[in-house]
Amino acid sequence: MSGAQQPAGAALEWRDVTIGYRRGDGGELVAVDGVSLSVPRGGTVGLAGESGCGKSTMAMSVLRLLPRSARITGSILVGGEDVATMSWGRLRAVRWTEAAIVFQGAMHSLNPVRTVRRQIREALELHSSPATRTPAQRDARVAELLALVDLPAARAEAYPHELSGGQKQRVMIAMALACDPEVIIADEPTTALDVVVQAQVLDVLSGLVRDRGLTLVMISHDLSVLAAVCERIVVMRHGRIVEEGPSEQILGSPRHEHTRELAAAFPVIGDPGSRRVVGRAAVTRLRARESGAPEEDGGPAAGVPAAPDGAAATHAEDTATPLLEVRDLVVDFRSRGQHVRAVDHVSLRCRAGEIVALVGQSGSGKTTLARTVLGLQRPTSGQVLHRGVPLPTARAALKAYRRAVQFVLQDPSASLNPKHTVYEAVAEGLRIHRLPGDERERVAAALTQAELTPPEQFFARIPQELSGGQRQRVVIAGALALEPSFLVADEPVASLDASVRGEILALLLRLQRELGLGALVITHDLGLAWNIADRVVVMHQGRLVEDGPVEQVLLDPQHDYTRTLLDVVPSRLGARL
Amino acid sequence: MGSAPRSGRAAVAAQRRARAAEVWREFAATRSGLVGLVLLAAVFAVALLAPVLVPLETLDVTRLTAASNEPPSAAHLLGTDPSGRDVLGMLVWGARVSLLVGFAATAVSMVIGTLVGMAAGHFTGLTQAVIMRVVDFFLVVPSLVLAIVLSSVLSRGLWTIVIAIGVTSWASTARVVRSQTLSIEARPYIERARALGGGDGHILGRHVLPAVLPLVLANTTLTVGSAVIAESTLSFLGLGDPTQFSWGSMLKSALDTGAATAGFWWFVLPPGLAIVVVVLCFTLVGRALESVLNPTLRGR
Amino acid sequence: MSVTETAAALEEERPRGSTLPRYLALKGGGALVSLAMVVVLGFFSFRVLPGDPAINMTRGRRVSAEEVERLRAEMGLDDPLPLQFLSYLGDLFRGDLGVSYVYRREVTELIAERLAPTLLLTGTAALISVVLGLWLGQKSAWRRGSLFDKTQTGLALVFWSVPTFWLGLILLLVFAGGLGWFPTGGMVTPGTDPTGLARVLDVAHHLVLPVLTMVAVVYAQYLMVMRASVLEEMTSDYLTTARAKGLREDLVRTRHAVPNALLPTVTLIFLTIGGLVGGAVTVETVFSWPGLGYLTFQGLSAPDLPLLQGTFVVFSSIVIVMNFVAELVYRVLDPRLKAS
Amino acid sequence: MSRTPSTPRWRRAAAVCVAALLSVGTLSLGTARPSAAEVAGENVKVALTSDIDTFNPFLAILATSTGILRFQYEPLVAWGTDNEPVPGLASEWSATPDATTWTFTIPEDRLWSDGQPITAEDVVWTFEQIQQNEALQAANGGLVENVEAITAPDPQTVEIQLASPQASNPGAEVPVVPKHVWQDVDPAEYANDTDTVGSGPFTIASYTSGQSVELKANPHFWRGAPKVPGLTYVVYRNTDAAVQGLRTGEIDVLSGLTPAQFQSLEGQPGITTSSGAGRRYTAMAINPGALDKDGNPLGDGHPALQDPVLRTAIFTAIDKNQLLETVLQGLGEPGKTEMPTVYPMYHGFAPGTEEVTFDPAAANAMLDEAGYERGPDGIRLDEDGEPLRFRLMGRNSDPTHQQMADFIQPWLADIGIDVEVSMVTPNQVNDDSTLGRYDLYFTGWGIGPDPDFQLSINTCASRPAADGSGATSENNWCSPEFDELYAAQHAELDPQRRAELVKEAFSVLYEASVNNPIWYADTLEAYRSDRFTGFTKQPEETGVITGQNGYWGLYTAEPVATAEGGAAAGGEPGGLPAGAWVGIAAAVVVVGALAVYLVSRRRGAADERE
Repeated sequence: MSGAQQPAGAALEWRDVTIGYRRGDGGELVAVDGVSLSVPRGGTVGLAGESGCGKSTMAMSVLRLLPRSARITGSILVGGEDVATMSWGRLRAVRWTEAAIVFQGAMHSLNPVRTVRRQIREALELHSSPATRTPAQRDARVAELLALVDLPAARAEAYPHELSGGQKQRVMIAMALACDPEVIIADEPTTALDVVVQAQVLDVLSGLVRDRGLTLVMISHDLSVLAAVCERIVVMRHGRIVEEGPSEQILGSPRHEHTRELAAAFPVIGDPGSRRVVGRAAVTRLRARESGAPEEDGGPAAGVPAAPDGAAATHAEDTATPLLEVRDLVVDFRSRGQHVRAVDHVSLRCRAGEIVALVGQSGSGKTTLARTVLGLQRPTSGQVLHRGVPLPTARAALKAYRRAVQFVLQDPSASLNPKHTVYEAVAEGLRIHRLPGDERERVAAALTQAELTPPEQFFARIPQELSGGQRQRVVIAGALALEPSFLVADEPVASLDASVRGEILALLLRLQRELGLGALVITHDLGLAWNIADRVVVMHQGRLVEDGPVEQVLLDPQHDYTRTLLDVVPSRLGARL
Repeated sequence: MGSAPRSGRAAVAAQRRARAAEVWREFAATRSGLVGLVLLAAVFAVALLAPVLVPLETLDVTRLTAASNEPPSAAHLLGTDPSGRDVLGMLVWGARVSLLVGFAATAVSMVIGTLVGMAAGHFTGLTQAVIMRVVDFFLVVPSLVLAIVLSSVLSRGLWTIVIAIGVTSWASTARVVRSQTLSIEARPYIERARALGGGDGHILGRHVLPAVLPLVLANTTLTVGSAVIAESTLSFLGLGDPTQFSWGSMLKSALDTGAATAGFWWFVLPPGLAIVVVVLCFTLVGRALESVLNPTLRGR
Repeated sequence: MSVTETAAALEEERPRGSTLPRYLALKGGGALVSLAMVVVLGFFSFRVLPGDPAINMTRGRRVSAEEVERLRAEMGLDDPLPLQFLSYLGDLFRGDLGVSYVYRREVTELIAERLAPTLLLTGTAALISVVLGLWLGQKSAWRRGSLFDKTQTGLALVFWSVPTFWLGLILLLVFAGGLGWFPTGGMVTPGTDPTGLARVLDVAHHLVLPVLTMVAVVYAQYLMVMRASVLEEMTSDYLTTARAKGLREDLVRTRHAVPNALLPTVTLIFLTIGGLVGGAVTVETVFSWPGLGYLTFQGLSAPDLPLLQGTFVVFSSIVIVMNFVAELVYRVLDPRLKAS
Repeated sequence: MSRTPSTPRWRRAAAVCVAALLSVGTLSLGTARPSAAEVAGENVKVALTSDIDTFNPFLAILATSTGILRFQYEPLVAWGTDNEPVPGLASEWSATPDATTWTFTIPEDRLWSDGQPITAEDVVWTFEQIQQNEALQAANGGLVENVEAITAPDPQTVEIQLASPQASNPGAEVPVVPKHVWQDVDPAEYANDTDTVGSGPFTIASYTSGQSVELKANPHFWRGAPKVPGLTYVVYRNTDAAVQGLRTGEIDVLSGLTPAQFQSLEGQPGITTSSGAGRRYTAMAINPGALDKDGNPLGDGHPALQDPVLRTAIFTAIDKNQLLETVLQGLGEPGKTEMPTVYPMYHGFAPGTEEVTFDPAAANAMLDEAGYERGPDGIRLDEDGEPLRFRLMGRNSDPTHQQMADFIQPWLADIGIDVEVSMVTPNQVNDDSTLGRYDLYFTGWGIGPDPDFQLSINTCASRPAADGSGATSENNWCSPEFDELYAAQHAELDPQRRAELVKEAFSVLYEASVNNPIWYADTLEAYRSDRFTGFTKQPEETGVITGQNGYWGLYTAEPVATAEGGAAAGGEPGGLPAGAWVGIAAAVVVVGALAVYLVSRRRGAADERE
């Protein structure tokens, strides 16, 4: 941070930059609005914000990689030189040697039909230095780069599809380092990755920054991820910077309301203040903390009042037969002639009115388990019981069961037919089950329960006219219209922006409280479990490895795997590094 | 979305109208598509009004006054054919038959293609394997050769041509519909519909078919064009129905009577150009529709 | 297949990687099933015909009733249908496609004579139209909205809308008749028997107009498919990566966008072979090119059913085999399909 | 956007293609068509626009093949330029007065093209092969049917014993093959298309299926070797292309022109057109109630058509002259009996025959009188109250059929008869007409110089079996009166008397109103008179050059010695068409430009990158 104070020494600087995109109708969409930001040499800065806040546009503007429709004013300086005035030749020379980008979604950022070696070597050939004159030297450099990101040299011969997601992201990092750039810009480098893999990639990245004194600009919607790697965090909203400061301060005592919303989405596990406190309540709590007011006094100011440990307590242990029970369930898949056991002798009970969080990495079999519970997937062996009765196998007989147990999917934009209006989407279940009574009233009631009021205003809307949170509410309303006794929610907030996430979780909690609606919530996010669940079930490679009340499992994990999961929660990463 | 519609169904209807208006607006913004549509509308109007515009009696060879192969003149804007009939009048009547064959064949093709394509995308296992083999077969077999076989096997006539073209051209539609069906069925809202308790019929009828239809519509316009060409090709090969005026049979008769070498361009060019223009219009409209209805194809 | 249909089909999923034997078995099996269907269709569609093949065989010739009877027995026409089918299969395996009604010769022999000219014509046309179509397609996509793009897609669509035979006829009238640049028909100048280079040049001279006709009508689909495919790839993230690395724009296109865009195009190219081969029927007829298509047309006039059945089976088999080859080529081209 | 041109790889590929195309294109200018100077040694190139089945003379039945074989094999007796019998292999011949034994003399100067003498042995062998081997009867079996025995008393004499008296010369038409070549091969399988041995002016040197046939002059031809080195038949699938070929000089002789093509070639420099009286009649036939050979009804003809009055009324309603003028542009003769005008001896009606002439009013009157009342829709009803609604069948391979139908439909509507037209394949016409599955159909036969065969197919004995097999009948019609006349002419040796009997027989057929010839179409031909001359027509004044009952047309062809026409031979393409077609090319460009304009769409630029 030594040179941080002199602007001249800044590795990267945006000076009053405004970037707009021409729209088809002649108007302009302003993505970045008068931003000034300076990143000192060796500095690590995190750029946070929700989707559409302009953070990726900022990243792309550094190497003039924006589409032609983009109009830039202000100046962007890389190593003190304005990229806007560079000639094409100069710009090409600057690209990758002065600044390199680790792109979002390595899956698509690597050319699928070229080997890793050729892709890395291409950068070396374009910007050849004395050390990489000959092909042999270049190959040696490729091996060296792969070693830097903990990949064996032999992986150079691999095609992207032969690599796992984490490996690909590491290849991207190796490629970014190829020409020893001053600045590395990492645009959501871990977004699509599994939590454990995310931790590995962040490890590699922060290790490199530390060892090689790189200047890093990292972009993420996840404050805790940024905090794990960066010294400072800049929070953006609607193209403007709303807050800037050291990571601990941004995460711990945010000043701006928006930062609070972001921060509230990533609770600290073990912090009793965030236990079953979500949405507005959580934001209020953070505001209170920042202003020094007592935390308990979050109050029912706005949104959902917390119901600390209420639900768990009212539902006494094993009062009757569990609402849902899974007995020794096995699900096998056949793919390319190979058998894969997705669910491996799992037994699970969910009581009425109880929220159970099913936690695990991607590929742990948790989604398959959910689908089997819903009768969408036929088990290889074992049983699913509803109120003690085994699930029928015949489709017609399943219909009644499906009414009782409803499904909320991960991506609300995809789980609504884009052509159906809100009314049709909610009424779909009613029509399938031919429920008696006035359809319109039922639809209105369900929408009201899902807090879409007044319901009439939403009837004619189609999903693309709704925000992400509203869409998820429509999905929930569609489920509620059938008056189910239980919900299975698969990553219900994973694809939502942080500020919306809390509201949906709050809705689930309210439904539990007011309707006694239990839920099996599937998630990779332990923080979410801490937020809302009564009980946590940890799944690993198709098996349940731990099962118990939230506090017990998360604060005193018994199984190694649970501990690993807890270790890689981003909010703890920073502490670990 | 100004005022709250009175009922759910009204809301739905209003939404449909709004969406149709939206599609129309986007379509109208595509210049090529619009020009194609206008031209097609003109051709349709002419075809429909043929009995009024050109009374059939004026094409009765026994009541003609014009000589054979007269060059264009004020009385006969496009001259006369070897029997002395007005070429323009024949062209007008030809539009009827050519478009009829085009649309009828396309209807056959679309119905088969849509049903087979949806079935191939929806069902799994053996059913799908069998359907896909059939689709692959029809996709791969040279359709003109198959159409030749069919039309030489079946008795001559307009409907034979329709069937021959329809039966040989559905496979690509089926393929497109299948791929769309697969992509629709992979979407979570299908999973949601299943979780809500919907069966095959519900999913195919409420979700897949409406999603597939726009594509089928766009495809239809493209296939009509191909069918018009196919009709002329079959006519050229002597598999057409010479008792009907179609652009194909006009060309065939022009070639048979040697109009091309004799320099009677007014009998050789107009039917061919009519085919080119109409097919081009269908293609332009189809492409425009496709890019409007299927945003993933936009810009193609 | 229409231009945009093919473009839409680009989205079709590809099979994931599998081992070579399994892949071969899968694709080969599929091709065999298609071949079997051709064979069955070839048999039954020509059996439902009205009319007695024995009468057809002897049409216009002087034969006694006994001769017809004998012929009928020889052709197995009095046998039950399944038995007829079996003997048809047996004959097919021996390469016996029956005897032409008109030419009184083995259909196999007739087809064998005409196969090479057709392969020469369609092969040349396919090669040129693919190269031309792909090249113009990627260029159009890259310069989307430019005058070049508009001109090229516009021209391609116009040609695509022209009936092949009509275009062929006009080209013939203009370039062979009117301007006299090219011969009016055939494959070699009759009455001459050039050898070596002279022969090659003579055939090439005759080849120009038929090939031009075929290319004009079919290149559009390759152009449109390639254009669509490149446009699809143009928004790909790896192109941004390539640009960020400092690659020149034309290298971004040729090294990254085009190879990727080519992959889905390859399958479609081979799928269109059927159409191309079908086009041979009309082009060969217009230009009197002594190929299979011309033979088909000759078979049509009577119609000569064994001949038609034979050309149908051979045409279809060629296309099916080409498609099988395409699948193998695709596998070689796309690393994602190789055994993992 | 980068201005850098495309990469070398793409460019190279394109360049190669363009270069290939260009080189071929420029090459075309280099390989000039043969100039007049070389013509002396050149074959006459004849366009071949229809199919060849085989060159085996025992099997060949398609007109093109038999036409070419006429150059190769002389029969014993040939047809002269006026379709009279002239010496072929035989220099003279005679028949016994009862017309049962015919004797032919083969002079010693007759040689095969390989120099071997032609002897009576060859003739006997050929005839016996046909008689003994059923497979060899396909083409000429009928010609030897009446031959009881054929002997060669000495190498120069052939004697033919007939089973029954026969006026037509039994030595005509049968191609005689060289025994020394054919005895070593299986005659039923022999392709006979490479370096063949023959007796006529030309022999087949080679045949490339679908491309060309080469004939070379026979130096040993007894009338003297031809003045051209040979003939080259060039396959054209498309007559328009063939016409272009004639214009550019790629071919020298072209037959089978359409009236429009013919007229467009008239007066072209270097080209002479010839409209020769055809050997073919074209007629409309009416199903008179077809019967099989046992007299049982055959097929599904409309019963009302069994009434001769109705049939006559139908023919009365058809204006042959109008059809001839419009469809054939007047290039033909209106039809009378089945014998066309080229055979003046047999052409025309017998005295007293009542000719049906176009008169719709009379036709209506006939029908009114016969009691065919008009129904409410104007269509007359037969005695069962069924409307007179007939099918009219034609060949889809012959464009004139549809053109005629376009006229006949309204004409018959005028007399209250409804017609439904269908154009089907030639084979189906054959099948349906043989089996009596028609009401009206277009028919037509090419007629040889001897009328015997054409009469024979109208005899009662010629009717087919119930399944359509057996003999060929023209109309499934049967009349004892006709059969008697047929028998009488068959044995009548006096040509004049025979001609009268023949005319009488055809007139009987005509008056039965089952088959009414509409026209005898001219054969329209054109040739490059700047390169070849001396084509002898058959008949000499009004006849045809190709498709003769002989070899005169091309046999007598000789090159134009002087170079006068040479320059023009390069193919003056002819004013109007060339200009027109180049204009068309321009029009295409205009359409293209229009489309380009249309395709220019909105610029979707949101994601366009630098």
